[in-house]
Amino acid sequence: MELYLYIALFSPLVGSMFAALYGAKPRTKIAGVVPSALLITSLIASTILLAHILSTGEIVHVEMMTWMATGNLYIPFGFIVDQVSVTMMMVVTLVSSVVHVYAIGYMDHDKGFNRFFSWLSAFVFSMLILVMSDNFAGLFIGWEGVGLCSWGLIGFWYHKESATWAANEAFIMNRIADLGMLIGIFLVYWNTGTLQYEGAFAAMQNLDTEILTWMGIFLFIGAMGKSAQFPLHTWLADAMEGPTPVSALIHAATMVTAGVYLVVRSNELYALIPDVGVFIASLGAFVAMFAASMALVNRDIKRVIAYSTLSQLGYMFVAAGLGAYWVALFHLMAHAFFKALLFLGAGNVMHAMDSELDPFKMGGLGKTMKASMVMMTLASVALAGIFPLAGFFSKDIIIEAAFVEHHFIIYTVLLLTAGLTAFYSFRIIALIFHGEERYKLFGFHPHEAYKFMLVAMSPLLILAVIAGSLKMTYFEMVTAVLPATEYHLHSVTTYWIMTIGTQIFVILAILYAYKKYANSSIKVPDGTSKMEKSFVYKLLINQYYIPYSYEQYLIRPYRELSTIFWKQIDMKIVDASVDGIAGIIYGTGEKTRAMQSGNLSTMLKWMVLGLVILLSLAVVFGLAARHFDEIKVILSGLGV
Amino acid sequence: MLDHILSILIFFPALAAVLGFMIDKNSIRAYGVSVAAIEFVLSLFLWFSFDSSISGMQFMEQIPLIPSFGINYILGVDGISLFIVILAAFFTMIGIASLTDTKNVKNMIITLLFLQMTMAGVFVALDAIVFYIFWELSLVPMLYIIGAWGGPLRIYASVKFFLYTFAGSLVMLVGMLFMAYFYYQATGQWSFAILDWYRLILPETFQLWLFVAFFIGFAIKVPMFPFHTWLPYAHGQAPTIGSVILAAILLKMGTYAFIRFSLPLFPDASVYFMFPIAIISIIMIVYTAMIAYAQEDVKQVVAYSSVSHMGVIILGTFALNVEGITGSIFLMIAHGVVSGALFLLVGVIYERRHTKMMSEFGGLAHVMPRYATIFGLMLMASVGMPLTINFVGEFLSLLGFYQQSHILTLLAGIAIVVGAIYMLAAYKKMFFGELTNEKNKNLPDVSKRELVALIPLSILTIVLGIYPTPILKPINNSVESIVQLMHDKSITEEAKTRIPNLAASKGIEITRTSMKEAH
Amino acid sequence: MEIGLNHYLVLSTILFSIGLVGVMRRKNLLLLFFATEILLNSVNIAFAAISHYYGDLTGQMFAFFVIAIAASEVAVGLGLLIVWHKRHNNIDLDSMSTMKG
Amino acid sequence: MLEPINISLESLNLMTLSPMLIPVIGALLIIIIDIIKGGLDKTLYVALSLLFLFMDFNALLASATTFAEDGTIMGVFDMMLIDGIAILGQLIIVGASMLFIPLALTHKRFHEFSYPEFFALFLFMLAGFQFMVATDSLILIFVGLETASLALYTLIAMHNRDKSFEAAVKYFTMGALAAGFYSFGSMVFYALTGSVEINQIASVLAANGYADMGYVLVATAFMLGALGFKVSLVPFHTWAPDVYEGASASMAGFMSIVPKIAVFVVAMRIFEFLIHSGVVWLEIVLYIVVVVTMTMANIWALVQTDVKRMLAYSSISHAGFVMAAILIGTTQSNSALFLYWVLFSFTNLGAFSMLWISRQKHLPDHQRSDHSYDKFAGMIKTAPVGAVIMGLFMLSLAGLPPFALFWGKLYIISSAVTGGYTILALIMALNSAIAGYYYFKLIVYMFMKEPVIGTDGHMYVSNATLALKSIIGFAAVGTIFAIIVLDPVLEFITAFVYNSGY
Repeated sequence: MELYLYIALFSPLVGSMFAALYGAKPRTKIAGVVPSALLITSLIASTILLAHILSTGEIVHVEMMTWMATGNLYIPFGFIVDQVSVTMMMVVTLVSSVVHVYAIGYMDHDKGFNRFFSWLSAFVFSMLILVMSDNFAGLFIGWEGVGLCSWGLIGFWYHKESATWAANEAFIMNRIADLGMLIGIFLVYWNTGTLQYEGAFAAMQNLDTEILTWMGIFLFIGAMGKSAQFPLHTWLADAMEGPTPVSALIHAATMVTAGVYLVVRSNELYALIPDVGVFIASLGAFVAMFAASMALVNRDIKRVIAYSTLSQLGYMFVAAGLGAYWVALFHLMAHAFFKALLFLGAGNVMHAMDSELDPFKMGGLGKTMKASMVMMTLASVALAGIFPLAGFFSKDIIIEAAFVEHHFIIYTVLLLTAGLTAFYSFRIIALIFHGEERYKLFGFHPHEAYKFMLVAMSPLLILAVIAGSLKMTYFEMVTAVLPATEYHLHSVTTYWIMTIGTQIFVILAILYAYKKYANSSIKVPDGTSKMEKSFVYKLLINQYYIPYSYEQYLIRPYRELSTIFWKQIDMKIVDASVDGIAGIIYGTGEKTRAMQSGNLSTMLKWMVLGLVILLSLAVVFGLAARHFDEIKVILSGLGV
Repeated sequence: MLDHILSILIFFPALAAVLGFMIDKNSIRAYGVSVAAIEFVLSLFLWFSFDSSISGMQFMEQIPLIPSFGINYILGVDGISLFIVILAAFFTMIGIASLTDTKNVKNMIITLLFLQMTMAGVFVALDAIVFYIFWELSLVPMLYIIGAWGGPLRIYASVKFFLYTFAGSLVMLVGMLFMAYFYYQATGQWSFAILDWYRLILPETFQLWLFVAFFIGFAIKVPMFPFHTWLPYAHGQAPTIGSVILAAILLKMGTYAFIRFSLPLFPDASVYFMFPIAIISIIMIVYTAMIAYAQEDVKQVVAYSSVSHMGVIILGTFALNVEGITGSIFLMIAHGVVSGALFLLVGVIYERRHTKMMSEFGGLAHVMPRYATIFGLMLMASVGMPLTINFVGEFLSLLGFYQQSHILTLLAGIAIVVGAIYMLAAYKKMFFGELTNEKNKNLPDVSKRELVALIPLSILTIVLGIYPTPILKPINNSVESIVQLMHDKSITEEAKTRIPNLAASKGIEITRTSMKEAH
Repeated sequence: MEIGLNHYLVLSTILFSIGLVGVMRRKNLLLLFFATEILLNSVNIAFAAISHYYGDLTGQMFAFFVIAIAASEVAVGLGLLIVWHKRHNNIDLDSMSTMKG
Repeated sequence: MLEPINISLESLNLMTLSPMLIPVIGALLIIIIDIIKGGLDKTLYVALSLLFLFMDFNALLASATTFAEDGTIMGVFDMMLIDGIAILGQLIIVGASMLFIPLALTHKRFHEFSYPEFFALFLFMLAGFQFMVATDSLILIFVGLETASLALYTLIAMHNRDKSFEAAVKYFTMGALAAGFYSFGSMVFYALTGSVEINQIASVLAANGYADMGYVLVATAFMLGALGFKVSLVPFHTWAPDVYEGASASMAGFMSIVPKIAVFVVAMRIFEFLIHSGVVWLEIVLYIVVVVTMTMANIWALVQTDVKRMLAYSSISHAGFVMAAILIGTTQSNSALFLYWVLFSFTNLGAFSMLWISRQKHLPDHQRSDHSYDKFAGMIKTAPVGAVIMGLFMLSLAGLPPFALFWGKLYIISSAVTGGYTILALIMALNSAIAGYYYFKLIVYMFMKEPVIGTDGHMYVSNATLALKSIIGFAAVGTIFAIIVLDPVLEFITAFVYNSGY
């Protein structure tokens, strides 16, 4: 099995390097095909591993080589494939294979084609490191690696100011979180003496709660960064500057879920500190609502989907926080499928509309792009959590879980959010595919994407539809390592009432969305309508003024302070004082050199003066010596 | 051969430099490269014949200079110094190899060879006075390099660099004389041999004073805030090769000296001053990083960034535990490689455009993709991306200091954020965006000669980031012995608790090589 | 009244001080040399007196040597003075201040 | 009826005179030769003087061996005192002179060397200095001092330029004043103790327990004034820069070494016993004087525009540096003094000789003074070897290891540390840092500036001959490789200083 593990892990790396060879050369198909092929190999290998685990249930654990070893610290490159990581591997390899193939078509005309695939495969490799590593340090490698790749991919079109800005923003915000994570790792090391998961978690069992709490908090700060939880969420929406496949792979399916994975992975830690868990859950619930609200009004397809991702991550954190780790992981998986699908669909649309993102300028695309419409609609249905698609099984359990755990506020929030989700997803569906064909006004000539792109998307489609049915098998498998918490309501009736209630609520939301946006009266908003003037709309469209305030109250002061430090303090105080000392010495020379007037009698006067000084000193001292006793008396009188 | 390999390492370049005077101007470059290459091979040979299981000094040599005054020519190398020596040889080699057409290149190469001698000498000297000799001598070639090949402000910069360091080290000299005097009082005979001094246990008050005296000398060299202002001038004015050597090796003399002198000689004082120094290094890290962010000249960005990294090194050193010190030593090497490479890269663009102003650039990634890639790699290394050489050092340094203070480490950890900020900003200004400036429209990408220097550095950056063990292991052994020595020597309670006792925990017996065993 | 040692010493001190003042005040090289002569001779008086007081000859010996040296000084000094006068037609101290700083 | 005085010739121990007599004989011989046949070439006289100096040196070595065997020798009615420091002093004096004399063999013709009197006077001067150090009788010190000084004034004047006359007059006049100080000082000592022999003065004062301290201090003050003038301590230093500038470079180099060591020996004799018998005043005053001398001289040297004048101030500061050794007054410090001076003589003589060989008869108009800094601009391009050697001397003067003077500084500062003068040690160290600036100023000019238009390398060696070059080479080698011979020298010096009780 080790062999398959290595194949799964390293074939993306090989692919990335292969594409890198063509980095500076004009684009060639091969630079895209080979990495995709290698990724599919990796997918197959992962599948074999999955099968192995499903059948035997035994964990594959290898230690490749030592990385760092000094003092008591020992960090190997160790990889573990257990029920949790294999799930992630499946998700990652599957989605990224799809995205790779898709991207061959999508990036067809981009001159950075080769570079793109190099980065993309590199990302997959880092992501696999992240999920497969058997210690926190290895996790951190992947953690930073995916950050790096996302930097490279968000800023892929580096000639665009907005893209590079978004890339740096994403990187730096993640860095802030990573600091927290680093501290968490230090805490783990100095308290448990190791960074290996097994050893560390074993040792945690008998540590006192305060330390554990700190560990939990700091590690979670790291998770907040990657999973773009409030207040570190702004980068995710801006990250949509990257090519759409990137958004699909990194900013929907895989990287952003790393935070959830971290919490799930360290469930044994969080199990010991339920208070932190509750905090995580509440934050998750808040983000779910918060993000959904911003998605309601946004006029950029990708941003809307991004916000929905954000809110779904909120759901996952709720689950993880409440200790329903397997649920969180399950939703992570399901979400990966339908959200990636959604993004790729959006990609098709953009392709068709020459990268136009405003749904109000589209409409009625359903006629020309049937396949895309079907896919996106199904994905949205899944996202909305309608029976029997994936979302229903993964999302509704979370809501139930909140109910069962008696966190009713969270429950309510999640319920409302489910409604909002349904609304905004179908808002864009309606705006894009139904109603008047507004794009004609703007002279677009939409066309369906290449066949093979659609084919490539199909696995996701299938999974988005059927993933729910895998729930029980999945439960069986994953609870081997995760706490098996069943969420069954006490009475069957309440269960049915709740479920059906939720369904109806959601469906109503969908219908409302259609009624509002699918009709022919929709115009391209010009800022005149009453709604757009309303405070709430302004608040939402400006994302609660959070990016603005960051710019205003963090970035600008930092820039100004730096300049002050340089121009004022470093130059005018620190350096000036050094030169000042030198200046004083030199100046003394300039002033006193006049003493050497060159006039003989002055010189003689100096000599005599010197003698006189010496003599007077002598006299004073002589007298002092002679009248030593009297002086002592006087001094003592003076109290010296 | 092996008995005198260190002397050969020191004096071979000097001899070669003297002979260099009679080499013809056109063939001097080949001469310089071959000499440096031989030197590098020698240093590698040193590494291969180095027994990394021994924690003490190896290849020791001793020749009496002024026995009546306890000054002897004692050399030796251990895990701590070994790799810096190799690094010095390496950088001299690629420095000369990548030397672009400078005016009277002959003097330059001869100067560089002399510099190589002093650098080798500083790191293998085991007698305080011999150490001091090379320490001071190293200033002269650098003074000449900056002053003769530098920019418009070169004379101001070079003299400032020289006098500042010179003044500092004179204070250090007084400290050394005191140390020798105390040794004389204790044993009745003069000795400047560091290994003898190691055996000397001083009362705390003496330690404090001497620590300060040494500190002034080292801190100016490092340079530590607020003694750092000579560095931007020196880097700003120096020619590329000067900056490379200065950043890669000369700055390391200070940090190395901290580990060689301050810690083992004054364990209690080190503990006493741990927190003040930690705070200074945090100021270095954050404050200079912010200054770097404000710069308009890319070379200044790199210059200030190395002050910032030096902060991390100092922090790791004063973690006073194996993890931290090992990390800081590794970071010395890492920072040597990375900052050296960055200065080379800045030199590349300066060669083409004769300006270092970032406002002049922008969108360079369009015309110079290879250059952009290598620069990006080094940038990521410099911000401490895992699997690059820098990360190992920074991680271990911070990890080490975390044992001493949580909150200070948290503050110091800001390094990874602010570092990313200025580096990415600089990279964005230089390489991203549309290609606006006409002058940049058809810049040639990196040439063969430049790649000769850059490729090995890039490989080093990655390989040592993935597999640092061959370097970490020898360092670790020597550091363990030093830490144990500090623990045994320390007299105050706090020091005993702060400095881990390895003998208890891991049963490490320190093997202290003494003069006698040397022959 | 009886003239004692102290009177001589006081006299010599006074003369010495006069000499010092002369050295400082004189602008004419020749007179300056006179002042230095006064200095030396004031010391001679003291030496003679003291050696009489102690009744040993060392002091007088010293005095003789001082006289001899004073003489040779005058020789050298006047030599220099003459050369200077030949070149500049003056023996004014203020004229000789080309070197300064 | 007078008693016939009978004194056995052995008791006079006339051999003690031999080192001083040799140069006197030499001088007389030179004069006689000139009387017999005038207008002979200077080379003859140079050779002759060198010959006599060699003999002198051998005689010194002989007396050194005798001292090493059976300690201090008194002679000639106990006037002469041949002890360790006397021998060391003379060795330095004669050795330095041997390096100095060949500097007369210049390429250009100079006025002074055409007179045989020059060499005669030179030898007389040496004899004077030797007498000065080889006695502890205030009288003989006075005689020796004045003999030497008068000769020196004349030698300076013989350079025969306006500036040199001015220098001579200034030096002479102030010298006369100093002589006055000296005689008055010794008069007071005589009045206090009835003796003019230093060791007797010491014992008498010790016997009555420094009853009237006031007068001792007065005497000491005068002595300090007189000797301070000779070794140019602030504020008695004012002659030094002008005289150095006025005199020929070679003479300046000579003056910066020989007269000072002679006076240092005397100062050691007079002040050590005072300090050790607890005259705190002297300690304080010396401390102040030393610090002021070091620091102020350095500061003034910073602002000089002429290299020679800068070197003048720098040697003032060096003198202050060495005076500190007398203040500290341990065996280590006293031997450090001699060690320092040996190394200093090499370096400084070399530096001045470099100026000497670059001496032009007529100044080009862009050049303000004989040896202004800008004269040396870009020397590395026009005369690389010269530049390197000059730079070498500057490094050594700045106290950069491993060049000669570093070891001197090291040992003196170490003695300060050992003697418990911590602050003094620090001040000395920092002063070396300040001094670094002006030495490196010259290096900056030589190595980093562009040469002035129309200057070619020849200017820097216009005055050079083989002799001068070899002297400089000798100095350079001595400066670089001092470390090799350091250990025996140090042991030799320490032994001699220790055995003569300092």
